Amino acid sequence: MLAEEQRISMADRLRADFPALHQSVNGRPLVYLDSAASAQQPSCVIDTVAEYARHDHANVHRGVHTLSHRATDAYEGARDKLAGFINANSRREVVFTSGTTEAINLVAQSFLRPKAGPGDKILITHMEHHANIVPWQLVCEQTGAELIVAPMDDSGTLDTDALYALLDERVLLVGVVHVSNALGTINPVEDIIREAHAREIPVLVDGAQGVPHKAIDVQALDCEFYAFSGHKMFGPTGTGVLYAKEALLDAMPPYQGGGDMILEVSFDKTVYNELPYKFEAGTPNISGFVGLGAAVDYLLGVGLETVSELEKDLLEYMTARLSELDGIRLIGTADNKASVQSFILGDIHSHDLGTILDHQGVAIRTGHHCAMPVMQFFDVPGTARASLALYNNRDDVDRLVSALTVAQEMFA
Amino acid sequence: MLAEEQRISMADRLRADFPALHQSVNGRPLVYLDSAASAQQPSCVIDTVAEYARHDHANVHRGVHTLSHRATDAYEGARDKLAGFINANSRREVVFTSGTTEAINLVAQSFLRPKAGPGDKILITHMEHHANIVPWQLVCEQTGAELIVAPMDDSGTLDTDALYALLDERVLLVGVVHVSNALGTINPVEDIIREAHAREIPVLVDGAQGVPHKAIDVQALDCEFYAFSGHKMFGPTGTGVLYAKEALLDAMPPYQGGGDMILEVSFDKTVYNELPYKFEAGTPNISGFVGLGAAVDYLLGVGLETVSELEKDLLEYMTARLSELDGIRLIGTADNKASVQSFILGDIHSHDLGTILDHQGVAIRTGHHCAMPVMQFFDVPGTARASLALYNNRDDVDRLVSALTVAQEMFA
Amino acid sequence: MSGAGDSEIRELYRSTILDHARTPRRFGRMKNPTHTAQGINSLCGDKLEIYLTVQADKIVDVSFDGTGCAISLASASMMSDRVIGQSIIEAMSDIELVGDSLNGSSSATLPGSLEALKGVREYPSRVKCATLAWHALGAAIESDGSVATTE
Amino acid sequence: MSGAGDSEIRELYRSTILDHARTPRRFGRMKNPTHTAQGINSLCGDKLEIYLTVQADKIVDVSFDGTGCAISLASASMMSDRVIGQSIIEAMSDIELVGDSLNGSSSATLPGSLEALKGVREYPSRVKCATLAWHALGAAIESDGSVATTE
Ligand SMILES: Cc1ncc(COP(=O)(O)O)c(C=O)c1O
Ligand SMILES: Cc1ncc(COP(=O)(O)O)c(C=O)c1O
Repeated sequence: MLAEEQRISMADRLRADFPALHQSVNGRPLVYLDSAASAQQPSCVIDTVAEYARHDHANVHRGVHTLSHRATDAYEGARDKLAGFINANSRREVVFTSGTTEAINLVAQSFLRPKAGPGDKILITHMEHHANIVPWQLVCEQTGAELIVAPMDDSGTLDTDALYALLDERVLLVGVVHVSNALGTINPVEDIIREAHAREIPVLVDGAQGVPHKAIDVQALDCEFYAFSGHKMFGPTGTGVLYAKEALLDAMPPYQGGGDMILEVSFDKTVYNELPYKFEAGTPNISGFVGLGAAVDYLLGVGLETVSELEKDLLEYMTARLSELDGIRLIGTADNKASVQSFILGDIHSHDLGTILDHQGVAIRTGHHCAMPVMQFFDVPGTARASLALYNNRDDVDRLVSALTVAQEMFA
Repeated sequence: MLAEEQRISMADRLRADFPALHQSVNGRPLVYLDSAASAQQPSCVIDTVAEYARHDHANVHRGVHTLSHRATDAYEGARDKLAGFINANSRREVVFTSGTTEAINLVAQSFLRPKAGPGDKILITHMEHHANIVPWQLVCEQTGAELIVAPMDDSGTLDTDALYALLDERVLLVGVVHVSNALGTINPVEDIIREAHAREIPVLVDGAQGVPHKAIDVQALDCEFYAFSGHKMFGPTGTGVLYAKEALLDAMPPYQGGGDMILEVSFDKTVYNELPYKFEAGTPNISGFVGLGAAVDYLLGVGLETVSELEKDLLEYMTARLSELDGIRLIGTADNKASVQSFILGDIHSHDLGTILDHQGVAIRTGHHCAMPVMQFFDVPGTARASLALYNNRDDVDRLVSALTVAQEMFA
Repeated sequence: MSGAGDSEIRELYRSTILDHARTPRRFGRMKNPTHTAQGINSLCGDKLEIYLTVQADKIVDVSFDGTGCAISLASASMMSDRVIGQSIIEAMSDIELVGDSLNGSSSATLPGSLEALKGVREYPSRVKCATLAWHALGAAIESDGSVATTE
Repeated sequence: MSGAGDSEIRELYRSTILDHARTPRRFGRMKNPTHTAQGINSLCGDKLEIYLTVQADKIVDVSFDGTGCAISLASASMMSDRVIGQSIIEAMSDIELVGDSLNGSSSATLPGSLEALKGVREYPSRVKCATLAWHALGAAIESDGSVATTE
C-alpha cells in the first residue's frame, strides 16, 4: 500500500508521460475522463511507432533482408510480451486481431458457428458491450441457435445464481464481460469459469476493460478465450488480442484466408500454417503491435498492482465527490468496481452535460456506451460516464465536479 | 512527359521524403527494392500519425467532447480523401478494413457466401495472390461452390479469351488482380469488367498493387468491388479499403458485429447502421487511417501521372540491366507491366540470392510472393523479385545488378 | 462560470432553447396521423417520432414524442411551431434551409424564431441534435416508413 | 566484393557448404523406408522429404530429396553423412544440439564436419534453412507422418 502522498506524486509522474494530457481545450487545461472509450498513449509508445516507421519497416515473416528481419523481430517480440503480460502458456495462443470486436467475431464464426444449430444456446449477461452481443446474434441468425441472457440487479451486479441456473447441456459457450464499461462492475469471472467448466461449457471473457486496470493471468483464470484491445491499454488503435487455448485453436477452421496463414496453396488443396499464424491472414498491423509491445513494457514498468491501487483510491474519491451533488443518480453501484462511474444529473440530458463539460475542458463520454441493453435495464436513454486511468488525479475529479455544478446552474 | 534530368531530380527529391531510405544496412547505403511487399512511409505520414496521438486521440463517432470530435473529423476526413482518390461516387462506398485481405474476405463472406451453393462458380486467374484465392476456397468449402481458374501464358499474360469462355451463368463473381505482385502484369480489367457485365456477372478487382502506381477511377472501371491496402501506398500497416457499389453493400448482411455498426441493439432485435458503418464494427484503426489520409495527400501532391511515368522509365531500365546478366531468367515478361521484376539467376536459389544481396545493402524479396500457383506454373520453388516505388532511382538498379554479379562470382 | 467563450455556450443554451426543451410544444402521440417517421441519433441515443396530419398538401397538424437532449427537443418543439399550417413545399424548403444553415454549408439566416438555434453552429457535434427533428419531418413527409438518421 | 563483414558471408557460403549444396550426398527417394517425414520452410518454400531405414533402433540408411536453398540442401546432405549408422538416441541428441547451437540458445560447438554450418548463426533469417532437415529428421523418427515446419 502506498501512502497518500506517494500515490499523488506517482500519478503526477505518470501523467507527465502522456503528451495529449498537456493541452488546453476550450481555454482550460484538458481533463481527460474518457479512457474507457480509448486511452491516451505515453510518449514511449508514440515514439516506438514512429521510430519503427523511420528505421525498421518492411513486411514481416517472408523476407530475408535486414529490414524484414527487424520488422519480424519487433512484431513477434511484441507477441512474446503480450503472451507474458497475460501469462499465456505459449505464444501460439496469442492471436493478433484488430481489436476486441474482431477477436469475439473470430470466436463466433470459427469456433461457434460450425457447431451451433437450432436448440443450442449462447449465454451472455445483461451488461455486455455490443461487441459481446451482436456477433452472437449474427451466429444465431446463421444457425438457428438462441441467445440467452443472465440478469443483473439494480446495482449492476450480475446475478450469478441465475447465470448458473441457465447453464445446461445446450449451452455452447458463456460470454461474459470482465469489467463492464458502462457500469464498472467487476464480474467474478473465476467463479463463472469454474461453474461453467463443471458442466464442460467453455467461457469467453471480454477483457477490453480488464487488461488496462489489473493483472490478468489467463492460466489462473483457465478461460477458453480472453479478448482485449490495444487502444484501451495505452497502445495504438487497430490492435487487439484473442487469447485462446491451443487445443481449441488447433481444432478451429481459419477465420480469414490469405497470405501468411497458409503453408502451401494450390488450386486443389491448401495447407494452413501453424498457430497463431493460421488466424492471421494478410499483412498485419505491424507498427501497431510494435507500439502495443511498448505499451506492455510501460504498464509492467508502472506495475499493475500500482495501477489498480491508484485507480481504486481515485474511484472512491470520485464516487464520494459525485454523491455530494444534488439530484445525482449513480448508475452502477456494485461492491466490486473498477475505474468507471456512470451517472445522471437531475433532468439534464447526458448529451447536454457532455457539451457543457467539454466547454470547461472536461472530457467525459455520454450516451449508451455501446451497451444499450444496460440503458434499457435502467430505463434511461443514456448516461454520463467518467472513466479513470493511471494518469488521472484528484484535481481531475474536482474539475469534473465543479463543471457539473456549472451545468446545474445553467439548467436551474 | 518529363525529360530525363527532370525525372532524376524528381526521384531524388521524393527520396528525401522517406527517412527509412537514408540508412546503412550491413555497412552500405540501403537500396530498398521491396515496395511491392510493403512500401516505406514519407515523413508527413509518420508525423501525422504521431501528432494525432500527441494531440487529437480519442474514440470516434460517439463522443461530444473536443478530442473525440477532432478524432472523428480526422478519421472521416481520411475517408473523404480516399473516396476522392479512387473517385468513388460516395463516401458510403468506402469501407475501411485492415487491408486488402480483410476486404476480400468481407466480400467472400457477406456477398458471396449467402448466395453460393453446389454448382455455382467463382472465377479467378492463375496469377492471383493468396489473398484472392484462399478466401474463395473457404467459401467453396462452406457452400459447395467451385473455384475455377483462367489461364495465363509463359510471359505471364492473362488469356482473356479463355477467361471470357469461362463466363457462364453459374459464375457468381470474377476476382482478378489489377497488377500481379509476382509478375508485374497489368491486367486489362476494363475489358474483363465489360465482358463480365455483358453476362451480368459482378467483378472484384484486387488493387493492392494498383493504387500505389497509377490513378484509379472506380466509376470509370465500373467494377463492383475494388480492394487495396494502405501499407502498399505509403500509409501505415493495418489499413485498407473495400470500395463497393452502394446497392450491393446495402443488400449485404454485416460482416462483423459490434459497436459502431449498429443503430440500436436489444436482445430481441438489432438495427444496423448506415453505410459504410454497417461494415465497420468496433473501434477502427483511427491513427492508421489518419496516416493513410496523409499518404493520399502525398501521392496526389506528387501526381499519379508522374509516379507512373517515373516507374515505367525505371522498370525499363531495370529490365534492360538485368537482361545483361549471364544465365538470368526473367519471370513475368508481359507487354503491359508495372514496377515489378521477378527473376532467377542461374542455379542460385532465390533465398541465397536474397541473403547475399542483403549483405550488400540491397533489399529484395525472395520466395513465392504469396502466389504459389504462379510458382507452380513456372515450375520454380520461388523467384527473386525487385520491386520499385516512386523513391527508387537508377543508382538503386545499378547497385542491384552489381550485387547480383557478386553472387554469381560466389557461386561460380 | 469561468473560462473563455462563455458567451458561446450561453448562446447554445439560451433561454428560448431551455424553455422549449422543458415544456415542448405539441409533445405527444397523435391519434390518426396521415404521415409518421422516426428519427434516431446514434451518437447519443436520441429518438423522436414525428406525426403529421396532411390535408390537401398542407400540414394541418403536427406532434412528436420521444427522448432527446435539450437541443433536439427544443428544435423539435420549435419545428412544430414553425411548420403547422405550412404547405408541404414550404416545409420541405425549411428543412433544407435549417440543414444548410446549421451545418454551415449556407450562410442564410434561420427564419423567424428558429434563429434561436443558431448557437449550435459553434458545436459541430451537436448539429445532428438540432437537425434530427427536421430529418424526421422530411422522412415523415416522404413517409416510406423508414428510420431517419442524422449521419 | 566490397562492404563490411565480407568474411561473414564467405563463412556462410564457405566451400564445404557450396560443395554439399551442389552435389548433395544421399539425394534421392528411398525405395522402402521405415520412416519418412516432410519438412517445409514457409519462408522460402523449401521442401525436403527425409527417408530412413531404421533397424533395431539404428539408422542403417538415410536419404532425402526435395528443393531448397544452398544452406538447407547442404545441411541435409551433411546431416545424412552424420546420422547414417547412428542410433536413434544419438541422432535425437544431435538434432537438439544442432538446433540449440544454431539458434544461439547454446554455445556448444557443432560436432565434426557440421562445424561448417556455424556461419549461419550470423544470419538469423537463415537458421530455419539450416535446421529444416534436422526438424524433418526428428519428425521422421517420430514418424507420425506429419509435416514439420521451422516456425
Ligand atoms: C496483389 C496482392 N493482393 C493482395 C495482397 C494482400 O495485401 P495485404 O497483405 O495488405 O492484405 C497483396 C500484398 O501482399 C498483393 O500484392
Ligand atoms: C467491455 C468492452 N467490450 C468490447 C469493447 C470493444 O472494443 P473495440 O472497440 O476496441 O473492439 C469495448 C470498448 O469499446 C468494451 O468496453
